[in-house]
Amino acid sequence: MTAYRLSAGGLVDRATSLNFTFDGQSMKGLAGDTLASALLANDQMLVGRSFKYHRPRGIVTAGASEPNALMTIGSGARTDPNTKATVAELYAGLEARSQNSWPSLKYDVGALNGLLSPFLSAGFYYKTFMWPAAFWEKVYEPIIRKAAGLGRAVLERDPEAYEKCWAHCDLLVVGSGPAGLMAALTAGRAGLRVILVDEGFRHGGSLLSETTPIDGEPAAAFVDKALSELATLPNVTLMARTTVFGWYDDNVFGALERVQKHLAVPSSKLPAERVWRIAAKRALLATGAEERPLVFGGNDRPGVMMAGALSTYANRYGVAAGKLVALFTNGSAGYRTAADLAAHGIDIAAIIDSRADSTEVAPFGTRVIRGGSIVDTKGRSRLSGITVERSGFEERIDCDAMGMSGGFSPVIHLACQRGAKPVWSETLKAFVAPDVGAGLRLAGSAAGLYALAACLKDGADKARTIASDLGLLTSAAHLPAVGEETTASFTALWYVPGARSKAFVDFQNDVHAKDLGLALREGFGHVEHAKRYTTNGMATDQGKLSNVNAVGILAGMQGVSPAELGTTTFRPFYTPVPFGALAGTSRDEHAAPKRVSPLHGWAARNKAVFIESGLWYRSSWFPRAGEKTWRESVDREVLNVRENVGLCDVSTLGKIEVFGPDAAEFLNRLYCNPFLKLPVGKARYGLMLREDGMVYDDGTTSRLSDEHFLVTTTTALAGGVMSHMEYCAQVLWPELKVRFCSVSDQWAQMAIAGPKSRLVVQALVEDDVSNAAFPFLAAKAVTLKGGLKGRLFRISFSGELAYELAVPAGYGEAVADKVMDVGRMHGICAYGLEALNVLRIEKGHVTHAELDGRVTPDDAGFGRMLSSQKADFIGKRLSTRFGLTAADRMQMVGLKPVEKDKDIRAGAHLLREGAKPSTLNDQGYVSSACYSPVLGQFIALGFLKSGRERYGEKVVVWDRLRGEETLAEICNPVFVDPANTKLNS
Amino acid sequence: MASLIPCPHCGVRPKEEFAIRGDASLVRPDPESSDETWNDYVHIRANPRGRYREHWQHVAGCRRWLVVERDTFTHEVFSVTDGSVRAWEIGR
Amino acid sequence: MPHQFQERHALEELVSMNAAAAADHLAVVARQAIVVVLAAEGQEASVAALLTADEEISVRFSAPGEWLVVTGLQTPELLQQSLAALLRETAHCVDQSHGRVLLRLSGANSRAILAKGIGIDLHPSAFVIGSSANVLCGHISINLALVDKNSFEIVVMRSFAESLLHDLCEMGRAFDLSVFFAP
Amino acid sequence: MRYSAFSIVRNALSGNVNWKPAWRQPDPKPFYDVIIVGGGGHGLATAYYLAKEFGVRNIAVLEKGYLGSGNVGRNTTIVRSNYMLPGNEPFYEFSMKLWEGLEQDLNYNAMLSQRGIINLYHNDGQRDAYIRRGNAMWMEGVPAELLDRAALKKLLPYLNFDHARFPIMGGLLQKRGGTARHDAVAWGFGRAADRHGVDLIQNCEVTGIRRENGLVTGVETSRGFIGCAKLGLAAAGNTSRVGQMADLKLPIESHVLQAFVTEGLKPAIDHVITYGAGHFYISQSDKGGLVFGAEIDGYNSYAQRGNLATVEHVMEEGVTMIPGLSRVRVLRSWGGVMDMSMDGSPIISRTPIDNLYLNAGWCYGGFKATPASGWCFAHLIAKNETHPAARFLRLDRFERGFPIDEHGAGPQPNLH
Repeated sequence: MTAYRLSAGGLVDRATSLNFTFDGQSMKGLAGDTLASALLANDQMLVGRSFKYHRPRGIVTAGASEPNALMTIGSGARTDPNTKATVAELYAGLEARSQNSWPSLKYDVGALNGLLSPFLSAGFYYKTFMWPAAFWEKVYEPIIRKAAGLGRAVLERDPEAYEKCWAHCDLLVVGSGPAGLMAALTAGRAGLRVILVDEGFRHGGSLLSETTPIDGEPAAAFVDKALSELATLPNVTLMARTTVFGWYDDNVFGALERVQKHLAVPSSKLPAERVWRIAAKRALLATGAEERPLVFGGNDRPGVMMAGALSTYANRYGVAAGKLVALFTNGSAGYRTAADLAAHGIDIAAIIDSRADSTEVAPFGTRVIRGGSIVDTKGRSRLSGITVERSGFEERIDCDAMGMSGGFSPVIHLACQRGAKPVWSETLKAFVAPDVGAGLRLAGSAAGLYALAACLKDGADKARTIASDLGLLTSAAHLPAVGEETTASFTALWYVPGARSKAFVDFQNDVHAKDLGLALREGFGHVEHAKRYTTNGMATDQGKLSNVNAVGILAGMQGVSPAELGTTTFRPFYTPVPFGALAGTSRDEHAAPKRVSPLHGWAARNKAVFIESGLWYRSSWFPRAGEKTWRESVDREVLNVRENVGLCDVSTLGKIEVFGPDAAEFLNRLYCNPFLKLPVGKARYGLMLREDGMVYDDGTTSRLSDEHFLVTTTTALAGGVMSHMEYCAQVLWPELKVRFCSVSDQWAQMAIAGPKSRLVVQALVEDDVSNAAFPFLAAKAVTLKGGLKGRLFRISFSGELAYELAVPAGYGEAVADKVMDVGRMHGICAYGLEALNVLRIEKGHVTHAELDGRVTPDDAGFGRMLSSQKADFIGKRLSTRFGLTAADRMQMVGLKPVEKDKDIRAGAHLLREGAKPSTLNDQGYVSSACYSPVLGQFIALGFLKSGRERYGEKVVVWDRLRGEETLAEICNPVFVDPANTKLNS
Repeated sequence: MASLIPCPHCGVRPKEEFAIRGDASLVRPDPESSDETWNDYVHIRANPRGRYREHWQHVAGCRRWLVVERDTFTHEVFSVTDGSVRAWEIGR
Repeated sequence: MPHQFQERHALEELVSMNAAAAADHLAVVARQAIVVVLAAEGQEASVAALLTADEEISVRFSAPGEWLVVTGLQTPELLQQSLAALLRETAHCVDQSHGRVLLRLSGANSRAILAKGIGIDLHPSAFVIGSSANVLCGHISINLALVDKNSFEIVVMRSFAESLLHDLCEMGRAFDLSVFFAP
Repeated sequence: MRYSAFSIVRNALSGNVNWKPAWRQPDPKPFYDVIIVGGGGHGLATAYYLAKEFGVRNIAVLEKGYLGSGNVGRNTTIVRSNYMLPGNEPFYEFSMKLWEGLEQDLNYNAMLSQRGIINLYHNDGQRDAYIRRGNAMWMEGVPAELLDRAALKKLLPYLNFDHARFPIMGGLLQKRGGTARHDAVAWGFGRAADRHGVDLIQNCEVTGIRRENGLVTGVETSRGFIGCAKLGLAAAGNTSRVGQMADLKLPIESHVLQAFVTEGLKPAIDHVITYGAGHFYISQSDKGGLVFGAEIDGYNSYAQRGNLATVEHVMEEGVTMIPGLSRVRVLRSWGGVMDMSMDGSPIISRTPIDNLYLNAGWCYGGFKATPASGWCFAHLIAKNETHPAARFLRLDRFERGFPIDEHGAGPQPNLH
């Protein structure tokens, strides 16, 4: 056993010793220890340096509110900075390092800041570092940034897995101390679906360090019995190592389960951590109460701890934080700790009670200084003594640790995360939760009850109320008998006068009482201003220890009640939650689902290079042996389509079937161009607007029968268009009898394009596909040779004679293989998105590069499509607005470099020749550009002010970002076959 | 509200199953209505703090457009009804 | 020259044909006929009645007046024809047999596995045998049905099947979930 | 009291007890030449410039809570002028220029840190859109750089270059972009305005706008009626509520946007980085916390809190962009109420009421606009004339058909 490990007692497993290291030094702890209890057992009180002044700091608490004992745990990519040693479960081989010190924890250069502290008062940085102006980023800021911060993040890929999970219950009980445990028992017995969570690695909460017997047995035994009973109830779920971090609308709670953080060798089958979303009909917060520090001179010396923490370390972990301990209290709790420690044989130097008139009974033989206060402390890496003042007399008392107890604050964090403001209770001298509705109640100490028996009863009572809310009648719970208790009480003391050295309010952010005074003096007296100006409560503990004291001090200085001042806002998260856990499995390649085309395998066999396109992976080009650049492949594919024939996968386009007697009328209102008279067996290009008159999406729509249409959308907006159509049908025009079904996944669709496409298609399908029988824009069901049913459309994005053939998705690859087979004699090639893009630019066809949501039909050259015959369609009215019809709007044009070998690239802007570049002179931009192998030069589509009137004019293509300027001629955007002879051939 | 929506067709569902479109109290004007009426419909929003009707589509469920009547400050949901039912009610 | 076309399942090559099923098992069920039935306006109740009376098919709820009809006993063509004959002008029937993939998840831990992606309450008292619903599983929309005590069927869009399979395997990792094509 | 290194030393040596309040706590006067509703960044900046640049003497800022209690103290502190459209870019560049001299002008260190902002792109289309944007910036004389993958790898080695669902191809860099300490901006403007005689009146909620003969005569407040000759609204997320008091019809919805901060870390991320395959953006504060956010929750809300589904989505984007964030713990999340306009761009404008002026519609982007918003709004109020940099930001641009739609998303606020 180590020097500070008590010889007996506690819930640690003395048979299982665990080796660990702290700052490289080997230490031993026991199973059941936290890192903090193990460090204390090893006489390691000094554990870190503070944020601003780099003062030596020790362990203060035994729980989640710890401000000082922040460690970096683990190594390599498994490094966790800023981990609270007080909640980190010890495991064999744990590596912990202290933070914010250099070269070492003991001798930290940053501590020089302490000497400068008068100059580093609250908000000092707002008042200086302004001269010379350029020095902030170069000199001051790097120094400040380097000195600030806490642990170091490695920013390496995390080797561990995380996941998320849903849970549903009638009652969520948060905290398994006396109130929570009784509530879970009561509700569980009544048959409610109960989830009992606890942030600790062992259920029981404060009962695990409780010395008052329950039913004549140690409290821990009561916990064990209760847990065994709960484990037998199928309707009760026990979750330990789980912190409820947030309360969200509709009684949904977020919780973090540390599944494997306590294991030296985690299983690869399980996540490191798991985020739960718990949908609870009712919830009960049994989160206990937080003991408050006292704000006195030198209260941040390592060894100055919360009194309750001293009890916990002794009672639960069998660790003496010191050998000679002083206590400073404003209430009964200090006496309780004294009794606990004395029972373990730890010497009590004195109890300093701020109340002159207290009648509390101290352990036999203990010195009590009533009406006394501590004004200073001594010691370097550990407390060596305190200076006590009473009635003008001072006395130095030796001690190597001390406990402070400044009263209690119920832990109401979760209850106040959704806008409800904490209410000041003059009786409890604390902020308590207001009534936040039936969904969430508080019980036990969280509700301001500090006696064990009262907490047990309250848990049972509240659970019964909840059960009856949910329609279940329960009989009165059997309440366990509790041994004799003293009544907990305290007299608020926000600031201990006479401080000889800094009296800290927020340990981690180094905010001391004088900083609050300064904030007030400078007009930052509002509790939120004071917080922001001094940073009080903004550290990783979010002010769990400091907020109420800060409010008390600020209120005192202004002569108002804390009720009047109010407190700062509680927000998620109760304790910090890792990014990775909240992200779960959605990361890296699985950040979003991937969609796979039914022709993916075919494309892969043809050596496609794939590219992400929204959620899809699409074939981009198909390199062949000997081709060194993508351009070579693309040029070949383009020329081959123009000269022979090519096959392109277009399965990703959205396909929506529209049924019903009003289908035609519906589409007629949906599109800006007319659809009522589209003949059966024909397709038509359609332009869909938003209600503001801008183009939304385009595609072809085919009439398969009188009351049956097939709408196609762009890949990008397939989902959006479907939703838009549903909106129109359900909300705007519920009187129309029309139904939709997305068939995007049912059909594999291939474009077969090029002058020889008819030969290929005819070799495949039974039906006559000649120009006479199957002219441009024909759209029909066909039968493939061998009997397979498909759909054939005579539509063309390339401008060539072209067909799109659709077959049931499962046959897609086989049919595509066959197309290649029969096409081989005609020189067929597979072509991808890049070639498709070149083909459509050559033909002046638009994509979302042109239709970017700011473009009217007229801008894109579709002005004539806007039907003036139709009484109404989406976008009709607002497309007549002045700004949308202005003469100087940018219109789509073609662009060709004047010097044939010059390049044009998308994103360049357009300037008049000789004009100075300026926003005012900006004439437009290039939306799409490519090398046209047909024309043997670069070509582009762009939008230019009054562009259609300016064919033949020269314009500067200005690409400052890439340092290029090219003179180009404005031309008609259709570069290839403007008469559509190929299309109609 | 922000966590769970009781879909009248599918039951209580998490927020991420829905897409939100905006004010459900707006009525698409007749084609002959004034420019001002049309501009108000497309661009002007009452944006109340308090009771509000909003269009949510149950995209990952029944794909129906729903009218969620709720409070924009407390996020309490008062009712969720099918959008077409509502559309008939307001006399489309 | 008639052509013979080989049908290819979306998860071929990703899932093996046979192996030993673990206690928790995901079966990829091929050769299913799946048709979306859209009732014409006013015909919702009568269509529902006709569908549920047919014992050869399983009917899954999608939306008011909209169902997924699933069967392993008929080909897509036959199902399509029989539904058309059954429902006539009261409904539109759209074949989705190629556009959807059917998976069956069984085992005592099936609920625990699904809870990692699905936000609805799957407790046997809340989602009873015969229940079905369109739900989100992770980021993917699926139709979920409880077909037996611990046995769920999932219908997913073909293009998402690979991603969903990956997700389900992740969700089942802690339970040693096995996956292969149903015989 | 002027702030300087000297004043810090002098005060430190006298125990820091002689510092004076940053601003007075005046009671409202019965009448002001100009009243600004909203004591956030924009309102305070407006008052400051009205007094300093436009010589208006009798000004009050009315704030229902405490100064800077709205979005100016809740945002992710990004400062940039990398817009694409001619309606926006000159305005934001004007703001950037004001930022660059702001601290000396205000005698307050707002910790402007021009560490560079990088917008990542993930595909060709996005790259082209960023090139279009970068060239638009250059047109306005604003330097921009296109970084390819190799350059980006060197600059930001921790990005997800190897396993990204949407591979990172490159980025658009504005070196002058960066961050500023948000509260300090509000306090700096407030203190400077106060020094120019502006009455900053806190805990003063406007409950009504009194009008006679079609003109505003003053405002009813929780502290009584206060008369004014001109009234300017800078109420951000509460614009619709205040506007309704004057029967203004507004193209605005209030939406909640969440923001987040992690535990403090030693310097790890030295730029502002935005994700192109989502909305995620991140930077590191001088205190060491990583400050980040992403999209709005999507529904109309006046509650300054968001939902868990959005939180999770934000984290997914973050970890996907920077895998090493996985083990970094997120400390706190909060929500701000955004005045989302119908085209995603702001409004600094006259209204149908001659002496009522509107400053609203800031969407995500209000913080970076603070100085120019104040200047242009002050210009408009003082001279009754639009400042050239804000000439497109008119309220009537919607009905007239001149939207400024950077995202091309149309009149649906939650898409911007």
